[in-house]
Amino acid sequence: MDFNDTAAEASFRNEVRAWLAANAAPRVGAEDKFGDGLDHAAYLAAAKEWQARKAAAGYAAIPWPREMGGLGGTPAQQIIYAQEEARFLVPSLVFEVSLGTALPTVAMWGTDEQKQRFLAPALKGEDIWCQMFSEPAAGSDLGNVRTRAVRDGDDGGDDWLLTGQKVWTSGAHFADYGIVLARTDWDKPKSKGLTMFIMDMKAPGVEVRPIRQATNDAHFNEVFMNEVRIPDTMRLGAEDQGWKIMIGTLMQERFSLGEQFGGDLYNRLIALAKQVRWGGRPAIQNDNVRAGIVDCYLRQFGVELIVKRGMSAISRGESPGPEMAAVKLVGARAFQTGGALAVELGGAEGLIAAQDLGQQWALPQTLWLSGAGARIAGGTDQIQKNTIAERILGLPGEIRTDRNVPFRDLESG
Amino acid sequence: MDFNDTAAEASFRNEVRAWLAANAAPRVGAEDKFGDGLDHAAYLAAAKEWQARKAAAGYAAIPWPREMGGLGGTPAQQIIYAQEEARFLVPSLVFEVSLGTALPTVAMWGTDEQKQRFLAPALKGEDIWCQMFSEPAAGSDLGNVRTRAVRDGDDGGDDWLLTGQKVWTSGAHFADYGIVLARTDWDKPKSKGLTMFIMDMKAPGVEVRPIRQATNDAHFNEVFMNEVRIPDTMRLGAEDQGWKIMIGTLMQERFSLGEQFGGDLYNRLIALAKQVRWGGRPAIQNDNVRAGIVDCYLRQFGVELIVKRGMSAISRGESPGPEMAAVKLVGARAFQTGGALAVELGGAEGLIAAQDLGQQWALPQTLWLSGAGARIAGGTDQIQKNTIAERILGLPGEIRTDRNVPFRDLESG
Amino acid sequence: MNFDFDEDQRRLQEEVRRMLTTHSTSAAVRRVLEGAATHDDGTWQQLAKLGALGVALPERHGGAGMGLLELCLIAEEAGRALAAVPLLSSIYMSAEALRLAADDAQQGEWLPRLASGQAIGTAMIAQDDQHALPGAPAKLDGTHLTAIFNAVPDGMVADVLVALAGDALVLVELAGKGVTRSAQTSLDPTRPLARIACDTAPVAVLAASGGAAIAERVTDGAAVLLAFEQVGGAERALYAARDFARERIAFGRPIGGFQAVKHQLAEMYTAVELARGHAYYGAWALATGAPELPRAAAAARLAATEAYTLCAEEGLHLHGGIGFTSDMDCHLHLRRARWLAQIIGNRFWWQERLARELIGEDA
Amino acid sequence: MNFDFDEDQRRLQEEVRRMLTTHSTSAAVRRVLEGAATHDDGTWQQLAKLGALGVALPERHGGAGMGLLELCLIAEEAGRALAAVPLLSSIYMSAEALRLAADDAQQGEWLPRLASGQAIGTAMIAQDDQHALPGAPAKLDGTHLTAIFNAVPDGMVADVLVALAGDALVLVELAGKGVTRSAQTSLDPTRPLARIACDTAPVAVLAASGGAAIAERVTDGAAVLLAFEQVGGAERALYAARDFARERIAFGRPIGGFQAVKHQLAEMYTAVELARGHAYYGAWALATGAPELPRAAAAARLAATEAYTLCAEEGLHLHGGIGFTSDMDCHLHLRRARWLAQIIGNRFWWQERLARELIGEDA
Repeated sequence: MDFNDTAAEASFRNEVRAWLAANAAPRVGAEDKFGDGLDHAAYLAAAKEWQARKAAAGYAAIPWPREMGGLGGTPAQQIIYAQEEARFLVPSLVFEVSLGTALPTVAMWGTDEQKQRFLAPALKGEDIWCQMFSEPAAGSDLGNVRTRAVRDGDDGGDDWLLTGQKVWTSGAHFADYGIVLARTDWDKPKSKGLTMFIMDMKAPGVEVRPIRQATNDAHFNEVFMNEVRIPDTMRLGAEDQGWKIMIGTLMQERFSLGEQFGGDLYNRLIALAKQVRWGGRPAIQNDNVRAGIVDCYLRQFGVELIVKRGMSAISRGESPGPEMAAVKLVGARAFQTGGALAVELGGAEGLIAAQDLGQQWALPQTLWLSGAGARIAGGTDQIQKNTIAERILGLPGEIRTDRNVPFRDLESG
Repeated sequence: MDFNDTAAEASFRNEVRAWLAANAAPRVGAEDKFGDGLDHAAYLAAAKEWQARKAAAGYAAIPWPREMGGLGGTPAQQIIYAQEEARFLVPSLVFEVSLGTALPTVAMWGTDEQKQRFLAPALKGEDIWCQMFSEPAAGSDLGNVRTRAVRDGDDGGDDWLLTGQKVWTSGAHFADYGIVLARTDWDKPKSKGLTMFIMDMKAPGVEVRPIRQATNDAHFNEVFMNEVRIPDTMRLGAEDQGWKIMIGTLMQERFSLGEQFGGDLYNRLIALAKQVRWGGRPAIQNDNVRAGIVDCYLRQFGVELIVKRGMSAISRGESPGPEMAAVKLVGARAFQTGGALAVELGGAEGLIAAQDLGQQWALPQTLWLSGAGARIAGGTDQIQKNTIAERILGLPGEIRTDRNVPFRDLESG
Repeated sequence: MNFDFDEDQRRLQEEVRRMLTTHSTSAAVRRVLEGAATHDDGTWQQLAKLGALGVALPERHGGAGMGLLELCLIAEEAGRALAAVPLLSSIYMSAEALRLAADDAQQGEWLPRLASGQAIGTAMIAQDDQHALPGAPAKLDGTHLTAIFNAVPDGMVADVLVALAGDALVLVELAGKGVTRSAQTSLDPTRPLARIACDTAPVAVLAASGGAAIAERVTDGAAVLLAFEQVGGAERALYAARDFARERIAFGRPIGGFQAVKHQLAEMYTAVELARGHAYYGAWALATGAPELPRAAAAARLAATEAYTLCAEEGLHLHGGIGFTSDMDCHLHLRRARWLAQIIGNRFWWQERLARELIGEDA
Repeated sequence: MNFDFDEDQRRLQEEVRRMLTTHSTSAAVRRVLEGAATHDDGTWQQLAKLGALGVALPERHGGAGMGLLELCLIAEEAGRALAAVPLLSSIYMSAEALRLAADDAQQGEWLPRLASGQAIGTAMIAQDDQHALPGAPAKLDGTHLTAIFNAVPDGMVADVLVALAGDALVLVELAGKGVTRSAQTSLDPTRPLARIACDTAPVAVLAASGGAAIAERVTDGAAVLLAFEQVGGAERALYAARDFARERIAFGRPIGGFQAVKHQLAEMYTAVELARGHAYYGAWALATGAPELPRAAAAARLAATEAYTLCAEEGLHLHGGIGFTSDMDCHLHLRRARWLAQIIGNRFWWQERLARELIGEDA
């Protein structure tokens, strides 16, 4: 058992650190963000430029083989890079879906031609990708997909026409391509009859509308498809293989999700509680506040420790499994609980938004509200618990009334 | 809205108080109990004697008509009597099942002959009753009854022979009679084909064995029945009506259960926390302890307030409904949580049992352990939540695979 | 013993509820949310018209002369309707402070205007003393007040402010000399906040001494009334989630048939019932002036805060992704639940107040 | 980075687990529960035979010379097996105190006997200072100790007691002069307690000064080791409930198919995983002597206490009525979980210790 790097890891870390120091500004304050003051287009351009630089240095896809644009590195090196990058001010989020899930899916299931065409430009930041699985009626029930893909022409032409609606598509408004799940056979049961496609987001018939969230942000989109023409060469995997491909993609996503749920909100709580005064004394002297801080630490650092155990499994060449569901469950709740505690610290004055109360309140206030979203995105608490109960503890699945029924016969809702 | 008695209620309360003062010793210390030092037989005798005295004064069944041995009073008067009796040292628990559920069931469903024969002696404390519904395979799934009652003889004689096993029978070892649920028709689905009987607990073939609980107490019993002969005149209600009768009995029980879940554990916590020293200071100065005390108060007194609203409904002639499930849910959890907090207060020394630590620790230590039982007896947390969800909130019942299947075809377990 | 409201009270509640269903619509609340108005004046005027604002005020000063029990039920409905109106600031706090502290002339000057909705009051008299911002404690110099108040509810729209300075209760006309104010963005924009600075601002003295005790009594009353708002809001969020769960289909059946959803809703119901019990007890203590008021008020506030927080958070969660969109009202509950939980002191302050009452300690 | 135990360590763990499955049976534990024995000596001797008791002790004093990581895994298995043995008192506390504080001669006198199971030690050196009973703080007069200790784990069966008196660590032979002891009934009778009174009892001084720092270090170590016992116990209770839920039929199907049961088990699993993460971190800090030990130990203890309490309480609950019978082992977990949670100071004490570490305050 060793929390420290091996010699090889330490040397890679130094290498990365040196490269980052030469190419980006270090993060100083906890509230520092890349691109303050940049407009959307400028931020996007900066993100693409940064991605190109990473790709040139081999850091765009560390575990990928060099001939695919990677570094032929280990998953541990990938983690080390991410840890080090977090200490610098670089654009984030733009390529998260591209590199985290969409491209690995193309790499896994794509034809040689598809890989040739799409992987390199995306790694270099020339193209941005999104992923379109969820639909209004397909939230927790992922298979309830109603977007239809039909062959163009009765004789089964070489193109598909896609019609339907996707929701919660991150980055759809600036993405160039997306992977999209559609129903190609309505006579098969729910999770069969689904096929995955690569869609040009600029194609005619694609309309992207932002979703305004409870936080007033609009990170996500609805994507409406009206007879969007997709050549059969842009089919990803075989017909009816869509469900299997999606599950693989989501498994990819799960581990990368895990890393988002750590953090040091407890340090923010400590700083705020030292500053806030209750009855003339710092709130940090209150044992209930101390209990809340300790609880936040136990959950946030605990989540990091579970992720670290997952990394150890990766180091050994194993792949971390459904136990990452516990990370999501605990981590998202800790955001909501810890954020709410921070807001509470201020009493009535804690109800003043950070813009008028002080920037040190911004992150906790955001977490208080967005924590509610974090508990839903990527699978609700209930879905995580189902995953743990069924896949880890071996308990029976829910009684399903929709399993062996042709999709066209299922009750709609 | 008035928490105080009406004039009529106040006058009844004075009457009761005077009668109690003349017939029993007032409770002084919080730990005082009736019958310390009495052996089981003596306690039983005292309980019967006390019941006879109550019956003579009309307090044995206040809402019942005078001709049935009651007082023709109101439910509110019944409650007032109970409140006042709690201030005196009188034997308790022995007649709880008799008067709380068994006799009301006989009064509701019995033939005139049954009522004539059983009610008066039971009210006077001459007979003690128990109730036998649960079985090893019929816990939450109350209908899963396997005790069989068959007519004696192929021609369907006038007697029944009961064979099977009941569990969690309170007072079976000293009861004279019991109501028992048995399956009389195995070709009907689970909750049909059940019939209720009155059983003589001293009849041949009845064997009672105590169940040792986690607390080491043995308040409950297993009852084994081996071809116990019961004349058809001792059938309670019609054949196949057993399920309906049982549900009625349990509804009766629910409200009387509600009253057990109040209490002033928070005052015990306060007393202990003042006495215990943490780092040389009374533990009561710790904000976490104060939070625990407040939480205990909110739950225990809150439960009393819900019960009081139920009493108001009774006063108006309505009957309190499934909302008592919330009382049981909150109240039982409060026992376990509050008891555990009390035990925790002592730190390592809090692990010493009350016999060596001091009698003021006895009740909280009991609640810590028995709270686990309280959360199960009378319906687990899950059953209470199902009741609330389905009967109050109108949510769908569970998908049932056992509903329309003849009982003899159901998977056993 | 009758631990419930009577039929007349229930009829009044019904009437208020019907009016609010018509007027305090999601669209009306969202106009305030989006910053298009300081409050929902349409609903406010309707409440005035029904006599709801003055229900607990004396008839001779424009009130209905009924009582605080009725005001509790109105609060419950306002909470249920997410009404974006200054009930707390103008009625529970300032009108009550005036009723209890002011002389007849002062009452005659202000209560009719508050009851009719022509004027709006606010107050800074809660004792929580929790500060995230530097302020300046209220200092009274004869009839002039110097102070800086933060997070004053409805501070931008209010005409008058009741303040506690030492042991004196005073009334400041906010359009008057020496007063400057600026909006402070609220986490629940439907319940706005302001910073008010008084620099030797002229005041009317309502009570030269004994003000702290009255302030305490008014704050306890506000805690009870807010508890009713919280119970109303919590119940609304609960039943919205219940309705959604009955309709939303996943895995071929309504999600309300899944036990995890059912049990979550059952826990929410249970929290609301517990809160309702304490709220009723608080109402009784408030209306009868019972010595139990401090403990009953604190318990009502704590139980109601727990219930509304739970129902808002878990109600949103049960809606899934759509619950986190701006279009749904779930986040309005999340914001309102937080606002109500903290505006006259957060749960830690009220918990300590209740602890002291239960333990029998002095503050 | 490798955040896991290595293969040799896992093999040792397997071996200990197999032995405990054979020896620390429910029947063996219940002999202690019923008061027929002070501890499960059969299991204790087997642990000695495997070298488990001395795994972290130096070879020259009868130990295996391995380390504390190995002892952590043995603790996990002891917890899982509900072993009724004096590991905490004799090994985690007294042997560790001797190893860290005593001179070579003293170590040579006692460590071989502790490692072989021939002698049992106990210790009163935790700093929690939580008292429900009047005691007398330890007073050292040269080589004589006067003190009253309550709730001494395994106090009736122990041969020696390590005590902290001021800043000195001393060793008392309990069969010696000036020592009287009496059993104190334990809420977990499988882990007995005693009152020990020392009246100018002769002692061997292990450390005349610096004892408090060593005591603190030993207590932190014990917190980590107990966390492993708790994780083992919690996991056992979790999987017992899981197995029961897969077999018990209600409403025509295994109760493990009902979502309320599934989700409760998932919460238990999650708590165990969280606790395991902190326990491993604590083990690393303990084994490497990292400066993070105080915070890691406190976090390990708190997370493990939370996990075992949850799994014991809810594991019993999921069994329904049968879970509350004496015959089932559920209540053994309930008792053990409580005992482990409080024996070296309750969660409030450890929470405060962690809070101080996180905030960066001195005690």
